[in-house]
Amino acid sequence: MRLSGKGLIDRTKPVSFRFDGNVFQGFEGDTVASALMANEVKLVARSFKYHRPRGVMGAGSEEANALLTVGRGAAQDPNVRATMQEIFDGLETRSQNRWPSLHWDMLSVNDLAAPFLGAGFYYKTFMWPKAFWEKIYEPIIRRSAGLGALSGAHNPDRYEKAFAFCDLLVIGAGPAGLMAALTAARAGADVILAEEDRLMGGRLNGETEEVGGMAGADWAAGVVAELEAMPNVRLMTRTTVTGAYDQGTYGALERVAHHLGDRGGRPLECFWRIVAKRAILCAGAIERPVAFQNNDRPGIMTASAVRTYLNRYGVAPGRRVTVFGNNDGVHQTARDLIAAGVHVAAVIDNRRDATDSNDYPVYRGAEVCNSSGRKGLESVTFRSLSGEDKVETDCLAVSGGWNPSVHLTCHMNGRPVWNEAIQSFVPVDGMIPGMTTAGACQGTFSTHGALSEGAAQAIVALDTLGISAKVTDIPKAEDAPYEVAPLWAVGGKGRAWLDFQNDVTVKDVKQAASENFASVEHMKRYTTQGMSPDQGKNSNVAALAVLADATGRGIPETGTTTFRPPYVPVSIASLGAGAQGAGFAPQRFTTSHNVSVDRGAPMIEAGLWYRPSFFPARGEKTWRQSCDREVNMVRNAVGVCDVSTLGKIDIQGPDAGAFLDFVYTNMFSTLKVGRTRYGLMLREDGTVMDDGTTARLGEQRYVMTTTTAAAGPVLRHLEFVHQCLCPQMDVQMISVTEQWAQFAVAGPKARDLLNDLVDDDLADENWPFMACGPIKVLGVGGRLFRISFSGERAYEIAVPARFGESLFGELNRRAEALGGGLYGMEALNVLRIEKGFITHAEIHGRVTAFDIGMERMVSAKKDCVGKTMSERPGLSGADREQLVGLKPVGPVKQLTAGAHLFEVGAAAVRENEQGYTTSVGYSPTMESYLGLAFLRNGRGRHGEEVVMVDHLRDVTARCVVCDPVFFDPEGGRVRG
Amino acid sequence: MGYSGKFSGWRVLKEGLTGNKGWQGHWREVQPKPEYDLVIIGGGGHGLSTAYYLAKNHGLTNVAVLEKGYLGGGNVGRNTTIVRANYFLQGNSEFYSHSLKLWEGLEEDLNYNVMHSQRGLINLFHSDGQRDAFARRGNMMINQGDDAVLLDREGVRKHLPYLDFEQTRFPIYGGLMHPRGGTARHDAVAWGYARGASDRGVDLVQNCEVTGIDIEDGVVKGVQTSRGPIRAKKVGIIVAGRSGQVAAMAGRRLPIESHVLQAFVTEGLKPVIDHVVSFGMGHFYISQSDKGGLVFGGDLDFYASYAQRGNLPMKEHVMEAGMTLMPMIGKAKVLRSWGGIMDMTPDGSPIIDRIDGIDGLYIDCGWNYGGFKAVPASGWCMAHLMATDRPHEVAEKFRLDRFRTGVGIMDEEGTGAQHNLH
Amino acid sequence: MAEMNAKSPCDGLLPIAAGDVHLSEIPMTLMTSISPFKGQTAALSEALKAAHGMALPAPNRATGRDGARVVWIGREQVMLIGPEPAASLEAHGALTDQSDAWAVVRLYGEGAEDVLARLVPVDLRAAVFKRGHTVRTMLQHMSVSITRVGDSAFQIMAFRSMAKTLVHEVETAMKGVAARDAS
Amino acid sequence: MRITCPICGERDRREFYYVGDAVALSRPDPDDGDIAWDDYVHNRDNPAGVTRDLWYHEGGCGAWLVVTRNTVTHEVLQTELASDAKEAMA
Repeated sequence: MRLSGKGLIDRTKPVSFRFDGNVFQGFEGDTVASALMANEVKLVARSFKYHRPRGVMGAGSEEANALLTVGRGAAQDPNVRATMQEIFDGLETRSQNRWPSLHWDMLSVNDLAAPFLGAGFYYKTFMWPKAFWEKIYEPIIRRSAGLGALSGAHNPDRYEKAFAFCDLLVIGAGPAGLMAALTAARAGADVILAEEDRLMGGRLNGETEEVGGMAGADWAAGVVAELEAMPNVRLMTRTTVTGAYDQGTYGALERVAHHLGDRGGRPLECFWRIVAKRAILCAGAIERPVAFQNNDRPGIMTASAVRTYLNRYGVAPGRRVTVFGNNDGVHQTARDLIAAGVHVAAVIDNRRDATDSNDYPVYRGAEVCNSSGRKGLESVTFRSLSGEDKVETDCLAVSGGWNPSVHLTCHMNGRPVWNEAIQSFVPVDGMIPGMTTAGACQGTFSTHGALSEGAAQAIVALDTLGISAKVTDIPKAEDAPYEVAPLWAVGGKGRAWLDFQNDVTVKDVKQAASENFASVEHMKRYTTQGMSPDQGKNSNVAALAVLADATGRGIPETGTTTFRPPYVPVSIASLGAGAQGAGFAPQRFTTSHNVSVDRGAPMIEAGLWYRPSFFPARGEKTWRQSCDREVNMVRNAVGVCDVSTLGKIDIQGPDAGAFLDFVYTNMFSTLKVGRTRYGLMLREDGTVMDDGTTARLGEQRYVMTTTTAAAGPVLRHLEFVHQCLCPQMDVQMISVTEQWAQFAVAGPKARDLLNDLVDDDLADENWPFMACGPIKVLGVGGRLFRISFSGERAYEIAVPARFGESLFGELNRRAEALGGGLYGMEALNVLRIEKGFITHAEIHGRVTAFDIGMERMVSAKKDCVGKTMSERPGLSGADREQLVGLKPVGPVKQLTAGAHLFEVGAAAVRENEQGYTTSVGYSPTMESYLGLAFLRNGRGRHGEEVVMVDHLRDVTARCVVCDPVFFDPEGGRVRG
Repeated sequence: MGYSGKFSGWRVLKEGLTGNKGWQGHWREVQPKPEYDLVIIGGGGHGLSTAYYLAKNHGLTNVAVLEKGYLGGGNVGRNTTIVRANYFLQGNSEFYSHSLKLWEGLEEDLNYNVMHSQRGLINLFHSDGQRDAFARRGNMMINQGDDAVLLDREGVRKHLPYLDFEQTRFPIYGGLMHPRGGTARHDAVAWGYARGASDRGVDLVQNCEVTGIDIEDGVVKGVQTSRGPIRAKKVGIIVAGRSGQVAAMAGRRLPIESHVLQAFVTEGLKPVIDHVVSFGMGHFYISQSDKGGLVFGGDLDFYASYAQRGNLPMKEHVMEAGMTLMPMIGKAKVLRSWGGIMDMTPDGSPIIDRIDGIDGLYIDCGWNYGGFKAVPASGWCMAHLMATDRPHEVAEKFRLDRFRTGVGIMDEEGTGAQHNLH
Repeated sequence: MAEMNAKSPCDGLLPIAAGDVHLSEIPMTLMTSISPFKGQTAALSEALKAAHGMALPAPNRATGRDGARVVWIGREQVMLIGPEPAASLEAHGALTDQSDAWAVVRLYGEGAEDVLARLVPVDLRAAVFKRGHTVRTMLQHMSVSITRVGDSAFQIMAFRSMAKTLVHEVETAMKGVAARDAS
Repeated sequence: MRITCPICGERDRREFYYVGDAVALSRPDPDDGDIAWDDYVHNRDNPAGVTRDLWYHEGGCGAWLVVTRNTVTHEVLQTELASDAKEAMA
């Protein structure tokens, strides 16, 4: 019921929205919860397990009952707190976890079966018959569990992440937070004030009390106005600080556009990484319910929530309201109700010495012990010295006292301590380095106390930063002492709820204790207490008290309650913002990319790069046809391939040669200027890390080539070796991968293609195999390397990247004129397999130089990284799987990579496994499938027949073991 | 049967009708005795299953499990609950295969519903090279007698239509499906083994921290604890992330570095992910619990840590992987994140062995972040080793000295001797 | 006779604008990385000053102006941008031509800081990151060099092959900031 | 987590690559024997408390750092250039 003339809503701006298909009216400034309440909608949700009818319980992000689904279609957003969702025209909301409807929910039969569904019942049943678990029991459990639903469609909304930095982060803008921010801001500090709510002011917006002689809300608005005008202050509303991390890093979720019908391109949410030199937690406190039989009915809510709806939203949660509790908050609530013209049916105060009143009946030393009303509260029963009595009421405001919001202080494993006076846990200093606490979140419940602590903590925090802040005078405010009598669970039969969302009752906790789940962690895990969407914010302390009672221990001895990030649930989309689609990792394009795409080449990922798979020619229907043609082209004419993605590292300095001798197994200090050498690099554990050619361009200058995959790791490794192992060496290195566009020109006609393209005569006496040097390419300064990954006469020609596309086109034109053309990764792979050249398919991190037959490349003349460990007994010898070639014997469907090898006639089982294939391809040159494989004692078994078995692709092939170099073993062709 | 009586649907009905007053503790509360035949240090999944199989398979019941905190409070209670047998190296293959077989009979064996759910696991691959590597793995799984199916892109689409097959950064080429892979209710595994061991006479001692290991002339005599000295003929160290510290009590350094691995769970959602799915281009694996929460994880935070909590960069990386692979989970909200202490070895494979030079001292550690699915076989094989002084045949390659000799190194990732890369 | 045509890294991608923030490509010029040999730092600085009028900048600093800068780009590494490096430098350090290795863009306009705050884990606000300051850091998942070249103008360098991703990331952030400022 | 690079200043952990214990600086001689090498490459003190480990400022200046750090609290006590630490050892 809406009350006239009250609240911080804009009555000039009516807003209409939908809930479960019905249109409702509210005002700008309303949440879905307040607007539904104004329309006297009590039933808004169903509980998780028993599907009990539930109504709004609180007024903040800790809401345990009123979870809704917002929006439709792909964008539908499940489990949104009705208490946090601001209404706007066109907003669409629905209730969840009910079927067929909120009012008639079939699964509410669970409520009748409650005796059989107590704590941990599922650990004790559903075991017979065995086959039924996956087929019957689990599917039923899964379907009935869960709350809201995802749409199942790709996320259509924009999310964002950002970084922010400040001297002081103030978390929460209640009285303590506002005072802290104001004090720090006036001192000139760089301040961020983050507030979860739409409005700053915290409880002041929900109470009638005065601050500094004016309405609390007005005082707050005044402070906010002053802060807004300061350049050194950043105000962040609708922003929840969700986690505290190391060295002053905080995570914060900003709900940027959830309250907007038209977002105008704004992200829906922004996840902030805030780095703060100091932080003050002013998160306030959460009022706790009291456990009694049927304490979960729609209409039963916290007393502070009732005041908030009255004072902030101008809504009466009921027409005959009863108030129940153990502290003076109940009387404040009654007074506010009376002042708002709402009938107060009774005030039930468990304190014998509670103050009486002439305005409403007060029952002292009494406790509510039951309630009635299936879909909305109709009456409550209470018990006092004079026995049981019943009162008709449609709303019960409950206060079991307050729990400081210590959550963030627990994020680094710190444990809050029990405070007898407030019957709750409070943080201790230093739980989060650099963060202090002020106000209600550390047990100071008076407004005056919060204001002065906020100011004081700001001064202390700034002082540690060398900023002196003046003591600002504290405005006059309520300073009443907080007195509370323990009141956790009212005795009696029936179920009394602790964790409303997960349907955990007092009985469940007691039963857990009786089954030896007596430690807090065991109880939580066995009953799921505290694991629901509110993460125990409303229930952990009470549950702990019940457990303490059940185990005959005091609360402090029983344990403490701790919390893990995030403080409120955070969408995966916000934490993962930017990654949807291609944003997960950078895309790297070669200079020839567009030309390759224009030629119809399918581009495939090679690490972060894209490389052409093959270049389909007219009439070719399969990749194999293109691949075979490209291979033949290279073997018989000339082919061109972009090899720019290989890593290139410029290494210079007087000790460059010595440095390379140490990182490579073989010698490079002896390499002549103008020559290139193949190098093998080991990890310190003795296995092969990478291979490639390194060219000596000058006395003190080399350029190293790495594989595409290892470019980054190899540079990191070189820097490690230099900085950590031999910093005395005078050598410098830097990547030049991006500087050069480099193309392989391979085939018998390679020299013909290049001859009049470059300014030098490429006669073999000037440019023998493995020669390298500077050269001019159509007038542009470049480099030429006579190296080959195909076994043919081949050159790699490099020019500054700006000319890459131009040169690639030119090379292609000239190649085609010579009966050749472009070739892609598929052909490159076949060409190298024919020659037995290895890639990371072979050097996959488990092989040694011995395994690939290169142990002779490990120079005996010097030490090098990995040499000693490579000499371990287990890393060489006949038991090792060694690189071999495989040729099929007789007609076979194909060879496949990832198949296993067995002796002829042996069963294809693990015990008989002899090795596996790593690379295969059809060789048009040899007119046969060829395979590279690792085979136990393989080099000793050339000529032997083995069987290749690929269960997955259903291929079995008899193969003969041979040397991995299938084509031109003498290597004549490469020399021309 | 035992102290807490047999569990069954009938019992649940009967107790329900009588106010659930008949339930007993799932295990006996005990005071530690001054002496035992065997002492297990560590009341986590592996320690409890070791105790259970010592009693069940070897009739050794004069056994104590000493737990510093509460039973099952370590990694068994803080993981992503995945159960699989999809290894490809000799040594790992037979061991995890054995473990999966034990899982398949675990509920009946323990009379405890650990909710082992063989919903199928799909490892996605994103290049031809990855496909071939997974093919090698799948073929080994079949060689070992387990199950594997190689799915192409369309095959994956049939099972996981919600993946982003169009815009994702690393296109989905296909997946290796392991139909018998799945999940289990992690806490229940610890509790079920605890109940089974306790019923057979094993003493489970909580809040009992081991502070020293008594060794005389190279022979174990017992342990010092926060609850006094306890004599024992044999002592087993089964403390996962704490292995280095406990081994140090015996003067040993281990090939282990302890790292933090984070995991995440979202608010409860109606069924949307029916398998266990893992991404091939960055660590990300996800399943949906029976309660409806999406349970997922990623890679280590990569720095040595005992804090059981992580930092934002890895959280973000994991969520980013999720968003590029299956953007439909964007509006699922992370409810809780936590961290476990992973005992990382130089080759990513575990250790079940005697400690050389100290008679009666054994160690079971180095589970990296594959420990949960190994719980049954690890206990089975550790119990065998402690009872018979011979390694069990499916665990004989898990030797401590393999790093020094280089014999039998099992580096499934191929990343070499850098502890945090496995 | 065929000829070689030069193509800049951001060819066809820039300029773009959103709200009052602009992103444009800085025309390609000579870029030479310079790393001092052992014990040659001082001598190199002298030679650099003599030849190009700019001493070796300290870490996280850049000297010079448009057309002739020396930007610190890493441990024992600076980038000479603009001039042809004098031969006199070679005696004191390793010189490497990087003219084609980097995509170099200029982000400017009110709100440029807000755009970078969505991409870069370093505080680049004017109060702490002044004209002449430079950082090696990451822009989303890319390694970059960022230098403040004006009151609200930054030079951003990323690897040439990642130019498209660089532009995409910055443009996305620019749009997000523009949308908010519109409110 | 934030680490102070001696060259770049305090930076977010995401800019750094971690490799492991700073024992990596103490590479044995080839003939120090298999025990020494096993200790160097594999075995670790792995303390729950203060440790020295190696980080690479890959997303920044490219320096390798020795970071003195508490593995329980994540407190960073000291950072130095690995090259300085190594040369100091010589």
